[in-house]
Amino acid sequence: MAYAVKDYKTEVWVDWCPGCGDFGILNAIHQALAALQLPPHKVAVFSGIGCSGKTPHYIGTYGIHTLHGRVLPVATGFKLANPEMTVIAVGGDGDGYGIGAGYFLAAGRRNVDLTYIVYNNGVYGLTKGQASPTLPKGVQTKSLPEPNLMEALNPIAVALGAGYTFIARGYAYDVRHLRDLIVAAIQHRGTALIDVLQPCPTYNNIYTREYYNARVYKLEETGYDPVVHNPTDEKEIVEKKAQALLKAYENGDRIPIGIFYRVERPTLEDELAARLPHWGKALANLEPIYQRDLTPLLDELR
Amino acid sequence: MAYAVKDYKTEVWVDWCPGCGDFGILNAIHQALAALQLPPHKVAVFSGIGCSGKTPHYIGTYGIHTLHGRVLPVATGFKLANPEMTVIAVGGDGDGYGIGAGYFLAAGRRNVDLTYIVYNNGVYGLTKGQASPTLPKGVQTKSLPEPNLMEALNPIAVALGAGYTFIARGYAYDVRHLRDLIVAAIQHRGTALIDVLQPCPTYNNIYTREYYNARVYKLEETGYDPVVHNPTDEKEIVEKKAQALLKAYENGDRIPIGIFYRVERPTLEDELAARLPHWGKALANLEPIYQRDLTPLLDELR
Amino acid sequence: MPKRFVSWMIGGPQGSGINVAAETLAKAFSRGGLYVFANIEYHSNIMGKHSYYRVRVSEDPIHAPVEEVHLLAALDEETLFGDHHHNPEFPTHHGHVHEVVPGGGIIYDADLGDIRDRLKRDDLRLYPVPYFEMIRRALEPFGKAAEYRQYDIMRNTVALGATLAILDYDFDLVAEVIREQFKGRRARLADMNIQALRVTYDYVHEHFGNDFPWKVRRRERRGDHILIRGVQAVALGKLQAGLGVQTYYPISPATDESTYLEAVQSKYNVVVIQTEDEISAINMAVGAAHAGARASTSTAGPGFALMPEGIGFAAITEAPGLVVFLYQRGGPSTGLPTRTEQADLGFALHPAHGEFPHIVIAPGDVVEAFYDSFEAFNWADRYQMPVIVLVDKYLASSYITVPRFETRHLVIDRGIRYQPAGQRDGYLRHAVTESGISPWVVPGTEGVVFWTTSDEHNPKGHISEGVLHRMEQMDKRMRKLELAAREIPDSKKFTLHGPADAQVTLVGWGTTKGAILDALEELSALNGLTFNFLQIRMMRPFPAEPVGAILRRARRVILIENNYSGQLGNLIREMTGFRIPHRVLKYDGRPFTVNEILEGVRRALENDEERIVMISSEAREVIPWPTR
Amino acid sequence: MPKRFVSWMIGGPQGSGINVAAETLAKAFSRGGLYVFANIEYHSNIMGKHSYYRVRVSEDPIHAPVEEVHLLAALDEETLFGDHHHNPEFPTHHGHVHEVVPGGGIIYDADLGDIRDRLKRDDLRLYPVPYFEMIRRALEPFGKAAEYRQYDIMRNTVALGATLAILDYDFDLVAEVIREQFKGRRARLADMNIQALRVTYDYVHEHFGNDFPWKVRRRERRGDHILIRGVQAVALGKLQAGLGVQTYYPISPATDESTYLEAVQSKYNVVVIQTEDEISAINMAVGAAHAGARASTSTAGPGFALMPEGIGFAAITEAPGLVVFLYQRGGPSTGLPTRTEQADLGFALHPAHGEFPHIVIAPGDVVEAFYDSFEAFNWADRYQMPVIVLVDKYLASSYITVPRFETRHLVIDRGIRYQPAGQRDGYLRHAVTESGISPWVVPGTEGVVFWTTSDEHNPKGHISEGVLHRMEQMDKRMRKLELAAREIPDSKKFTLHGPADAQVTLVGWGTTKGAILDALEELSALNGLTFNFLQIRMMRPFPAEPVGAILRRARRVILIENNYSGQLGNLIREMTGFRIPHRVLKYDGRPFTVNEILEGVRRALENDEERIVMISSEAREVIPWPTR
Ligand SMILES: Cc1ncc(C[n+]2csc(CCOP(=O)(O)OP(=O)(O)O)c2C)c(N)n1
Ligand SMILES: Cc1ncc(C[n+]2csc(CCOP(=O)(O)OP(=O)(O)O)c2C)c(N)n1
Ligand code: SF4
Ligand code: SF4
Ligand SMILES: [Mg+2]
Ligand SMILES: [Mg+2]
Repeated sequence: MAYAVKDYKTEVWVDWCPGCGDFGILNAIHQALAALQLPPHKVAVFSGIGCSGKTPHYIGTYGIHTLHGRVLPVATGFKLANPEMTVIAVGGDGDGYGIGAGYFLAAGRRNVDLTYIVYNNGVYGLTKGQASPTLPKGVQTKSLPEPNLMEALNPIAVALGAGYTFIARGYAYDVRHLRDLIVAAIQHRGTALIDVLQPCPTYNNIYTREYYNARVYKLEETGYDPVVHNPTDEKEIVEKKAQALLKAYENGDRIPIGIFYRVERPTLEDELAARLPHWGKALANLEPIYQRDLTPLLDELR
Repeated sequence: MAYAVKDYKTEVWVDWCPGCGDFGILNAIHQALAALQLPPHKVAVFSGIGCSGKTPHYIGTYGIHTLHGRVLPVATGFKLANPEMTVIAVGGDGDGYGIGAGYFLAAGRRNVDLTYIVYNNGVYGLTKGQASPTLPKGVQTKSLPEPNLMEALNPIAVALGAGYTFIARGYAYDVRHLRDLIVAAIQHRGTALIDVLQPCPTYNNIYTREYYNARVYKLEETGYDPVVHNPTDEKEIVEKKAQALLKAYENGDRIPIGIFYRVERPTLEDELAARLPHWGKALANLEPIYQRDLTPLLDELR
Repeated sequence: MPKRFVSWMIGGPQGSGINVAAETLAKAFSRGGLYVFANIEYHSNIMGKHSYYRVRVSEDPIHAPVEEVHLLAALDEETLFGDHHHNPEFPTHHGHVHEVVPGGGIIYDADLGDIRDRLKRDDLRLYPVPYFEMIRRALEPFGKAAEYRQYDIMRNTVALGATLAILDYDFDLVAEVIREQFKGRRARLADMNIQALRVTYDYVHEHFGNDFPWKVRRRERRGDHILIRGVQAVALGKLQAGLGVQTYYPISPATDESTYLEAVQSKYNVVVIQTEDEISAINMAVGAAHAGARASTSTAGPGFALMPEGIGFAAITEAPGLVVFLYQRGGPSTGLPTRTEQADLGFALHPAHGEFPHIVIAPGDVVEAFYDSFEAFNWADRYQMPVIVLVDKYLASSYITVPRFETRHLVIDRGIRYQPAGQRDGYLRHAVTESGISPWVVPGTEGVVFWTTSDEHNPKGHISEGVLHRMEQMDKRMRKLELAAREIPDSKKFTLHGPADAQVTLVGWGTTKGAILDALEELSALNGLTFNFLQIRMMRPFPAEPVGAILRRARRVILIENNYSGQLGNLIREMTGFRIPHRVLKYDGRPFTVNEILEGVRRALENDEERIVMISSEAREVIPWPTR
Repeated sequence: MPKRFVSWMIGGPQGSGINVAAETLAKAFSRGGLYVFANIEYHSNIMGKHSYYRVRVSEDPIHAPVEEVHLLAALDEETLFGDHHHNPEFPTHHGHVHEVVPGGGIIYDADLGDIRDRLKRDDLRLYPVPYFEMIRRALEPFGKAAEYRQYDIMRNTVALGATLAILDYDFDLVAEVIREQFKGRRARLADMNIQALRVTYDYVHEHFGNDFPWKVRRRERRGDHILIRGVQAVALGKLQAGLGVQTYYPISPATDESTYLEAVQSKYNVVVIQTEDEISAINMAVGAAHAGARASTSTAGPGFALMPEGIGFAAITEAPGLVVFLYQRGGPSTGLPTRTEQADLGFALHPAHGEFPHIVIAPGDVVEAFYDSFEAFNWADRYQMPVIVLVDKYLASSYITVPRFETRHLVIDRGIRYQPAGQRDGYLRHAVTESGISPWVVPGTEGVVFWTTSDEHNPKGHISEGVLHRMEQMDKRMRKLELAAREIPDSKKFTLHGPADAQVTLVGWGTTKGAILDALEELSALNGLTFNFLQIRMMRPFPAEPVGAILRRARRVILIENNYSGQLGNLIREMTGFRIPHRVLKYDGRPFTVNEILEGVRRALENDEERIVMISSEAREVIPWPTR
């Protein structure tokens, strides 16, 4: 193996709270990159703002720590300009499903080849524990002065409506399982969403490690088949979506993790490649742009 | 009847193109207001920016024509401050599902008592026919230089994931049916979404009046039951959502209209009323705010 | 000697094809060896509301509209008499008849009947043309005469045919332009339209003779010329600069630029992406810039209002190669979406919270728009800071005849790039250097990785709140602005048009340039004084020293701006302490005409007025073009 | 005579409870009849990164921090020696030992062993305290001694106990404050903490005697006082003003204000809503304002960067009663989220595209924050324009002892309201009036409806692009700003502190006020000159005439700002033409200390430096407090 897990680490001190689920996610990313043997200079990790947002600093690839809620647009622009890079976007649930919800939806529609990992802890960690969009109504974590006023959004269900082609849920403390999900997501051609159940011991005393440990089970172990086998069959697509929806709302005593839905559809890159013969290398590969000849366009203006 | 349909009209010249589906929606709103006999000064109509955005100027109630994509926040703030008003928000599909997608999701989570009508024409009308988020991939309307690059978002499916408590689809040229949907939506306690299939003869030559006329059918005529009868039964909720999802993706030769899903859940106003004993009249009813006594708070700072 | 010109206007409801008619005519004039300036006023509406298009044509170069109309072509009644029947309570205008010069002509639909009484003036030549009858006749050869009512859109061609006859212009040139518009399967439409043109041309000749005092004749002109509008000039500049990714969210008046790029993207290998909103547009562009592409987004005020965060992000992460184009339109808020204004300068100068370097440049015409758009990307790469190019609706959509752009001397400079030393060689993305510039690298480069963040950071790009890292990075970023100030030549920053020692100095920026230039010559003749024009082009870094020096040396100074408060005047005072005593302002959403420049300057000089506000001729008497 | 004071600092990792310790001490001091100023520096991090808190206490009113530390309480090694082990490549600081005055003391964990060598100075009194042993002893009476390691959070109380012993302050007062913090079911925690306080207090007395030269003693003070920080002062001002709806999206340092309001919302009947982002927050507030409520949103730079569109919307639709609070923090972009800066003034003055009226005010301390927050809503109603209140992180989170706020004289003015004449009486929401004010109405009022839009409109609120409607509305809106300029008294706009004819005039705004005021007296004594301080509070409408007059009259003028470029200085030049020759600036994310004001002014006067940049004492030698 050319690259070991440590090659994907950095010397930066990790500033998460002890016991934070983010550690598990970080480990899973490190391991997934090693499993795939991706050269560090061919990977770029993007993040939003939040505790989760610090992730790129702890990964030894290109790391771009963007703005709160805007990680998907930035990562998308990067990928479209430099499509040979493997692009991973990460962020919090507030970042992705709250302030970034519009981009979360639009990314599903575009199906650019990138992996999006959401650290779903039910709270706004870095701003001290306000309710995030995934915290159910009526729940009062220790950081809330009053029970939460709003209904939770169901990320899996929304992703189905938005057109995501790979939709999964991981658990921060099943690192091996999460690693495998990340590997599958990176290998998937198209936008892959992994919503990760992430305990925040500091602010969320309801959805804890103990809570999840007692409930989480793996979809793949139940014979659940998330894959649309004939991607042009609209009927199969809809059936698989309905099946995934039912699973998405299973959140009582048993909580499924694993891949909920998966389909192969042309990516935005496929479409662009069909339109732009030299797209791909050319944009960031600075030289060809020196040779543009405007003559035909100027001629039209005569 | 105290109020006739004409009492809900204005003298402003309607500047939509001949044959535009917006006329049908406008008529349906006029008729619904008359059917409900709502005093004009007790109703406020909000809109985003777009052809659709001009609606409030043609309705004889309070009319607030806001910003592109922001109609739901503005309407929500208004309703929370002045809850005795009946609030209707309208806007385009670009407005609501594109730039406003984040607010579309969040409104589902809040469940404030208002009605949201989306004029779904598959294009950005006012800016000359670019693809909207509901235009399917590969489709090329006459205003597009190339086929559409992105997948369509399914508003009904997304609304299900976001937690909307009333989800319906109307058709601009079945005015009577649409009127009834609007009446039901206004009567519903909570946020009601009506996605309206709206032909744009100027830019969208694919999803035309003829197209819809040949395909549209009414859910209620097929014995479909959208209602969650026991709103505390999570299982029934999920089943009704899955059923609605299947219908939402039915968009080939037959396209359903009507109510897809409906459940009674406490509104945000209910929660606020429980917390704030004098909420309701007090906020906009200027006088009580003169009497606040800060003594106890200042005492705490000693 | 005042320039000779003919000014034509066509008016009609939106969707009635006045654009096509006007642009066809403009193109035919321009190809005929003449100079054209053509600009449109229209509503934020798809169909029905009143719009009008002016085409000014001359044998000499011209750069702006004038108020007088020699020949008015009305497609509807509203063009003549206003919108009282639409808007009885709050009418918005009274038509354009008053703008027609004495002895001028009006082409209108004979079906309107006798309009003489309603005109309230009897010095005009009237050309009633039975529009539908013309269409019916034109359709005869195609066997469509019975359906002539369905071809009401061809009324614009009828008006054009009448125009040609009255102005006595070259019929074949116009027919050629029409033929180019309808190609392939639509060629039959060309034939129909040319037939309508012909029928009307003949009808007008037959019924009204050939006595119109203003004629337009084709002629020979030296050198290659093009007829171009701002969105095209910007798009061409971007293409020449090597634009890799263009993101946009539709908005008037910026969309047309992206649409143009979209149409040629396959040929020029540019990714053009319609995003979900402007926040996405700016951030996607920043992402593309970090990836190594030259990236850009074009928008108008409401879209720019969503970009502050992204601009600050680009600045602190030192994204190379990001240029934002702001097409100003009538504000505030949604405001006047399809009208022009120069009211976003203050915002563009303070486009986000905190302090960071960025460049703001405002080209004054299509030529500068082309070259500045090109150069902006060089600056964005070299200084790794966002560049904002301020244009406006008026520039975006006005057509003008200019010499064909020279491109051979244009050099792409991608700035200082890092040469990797070896495997994971400890590259510092935000290395602290004397110039402030940290060499950049294209991601994917073997052996290199980097980090960057919107948080304050250390040279490696990792978050740091340490006092010294903060100071280092802040100072380093701001040093780049000083560097840019030193390196960018004055010629890009301002131009003093006219004699250096003139008695009166006009000061302006952006697209008032055309009207001011067209007025300059007249002004001297009329006022018996010498005039020059100080055009400020770069607002940040601002050329405070030379501009201050010019102004302090100047004898009388008059500011001209297409906004309410004189934003450039404020900036000049902030930067130089110099207070310009006269401000000629206009903020009704329409551009300055040459007449208004003449009048505003006159009032400043003769009446010593401080604040002179112009209101468009569509709402007042025409300021007569001066005769000497 | 220089003020006597004692300065204490506690440092430790985030999450270690330095806040509680410092605020407990501050409260106990303040209740003990003393004046307190206490401010914190912390990272954008939840646990682990270094933070420190200064508490300055005096018998005289004080308003800012000083650099000298008399007694340093270190909860960890990093507080003493910096973060080299965390950040070997790019360390951010070297600890706080150098800030301790000669003869000062250091409280630290005896478990660190002998630190004498590492201190590199031998003029300090060392107080090694075995932190965990203290905790263990404290837990004994509760039968928890064995689990003492789990109670590591109580180290802060240990440090506090040692502090009390060394400074010889009133034990019972502190115990009382602790007891108030843990009420009801948590009362047992109070007992444990008080026990830890006691054990350490006794331990220190026993081991180190009572020879510390700086002591703090309670005393009697006249009048009611409170210990308050900015977020509370703002929240109280809003409540008193009748705030109806507060929207917010969490962001440092603004969140605490909303959290405070949330906690009291039931009692005071305020709707506090956490929104999905700041775009929603501003627009919801605009909606609430149009509905008739007083509405507000509070945010910081990155959130404000999302609000331009909403602000322009409020302005063009003339929403009554909307006030936006901008808590400035270190920029640009995400920047330094938990640090302070005054760098958003330029943005707040040009907060969106186009031109529209708005008010910008920047209170200088908690007292002004309270009254300005109150008054802001009166202006927002009266002039129906957005009001922006500029505060900052430093004001937000610093505690200060001030006289209890007087509220009896505060009068709510909701502006000019419309009296409906009858059923659908043709109310014009945007009626054109001489003052510019169109009377407003609460929706729901019988017989009235209105329209309004972000597009330009006619008086009825329907879209109009007509030239005359545009001019009417634009002029009308801008007239309101002139009205506000006339009606708002100068006393709200600026204050000249000190003698009018002083030899040196310091100019500043916002929260530099405290440090400048504390410095004023010293300055005169040190420099042998008379000083005054021109505090600008209202930036729009700007009091150009009186400010210009004061400055032109002044003999030497020095600008002091907590930013890179001297934004107020730029504004003053734009508005008055006056260029302030010296700028004392600081932009490392930390507030000015009194020492820095003294030093900056000295350098301006003695060395005639133009640009004087201060860097916090945590990264350099301490500027010694002057002795005379
Ligand atoms: C525009 C903007 N608004 C607000 C903030 C403040 N902020 C920083 S992190 C954060 C929320 C973090 O929550 P989440 O995304 O769930 O991430 P977590 O910390 O839980 O990992 C917020 C609101 C910001 N940085 N930018
Ligand atoms: C922030 C912002 N961006 C862009 C625009 C320009 N704009 C006006 S209407 C519109 C789209 C309208 O499409 P849709 O919402 O579908 O409404 P329709 O016209 O189809 O009814 C756009 C992009 C704007 N007004 N504001
Ligand atoms: S606050 Fe929560 S999410 Fe953030 S680092 Fe701590 S435990 Fe993790
Ligand atoms: S463009 Fe389309 S949506 Fe807009 S008014 Fe015309 S037909 Fe209707
Ligand atoms: Mg979170
Ligand atoms: Mg639409």
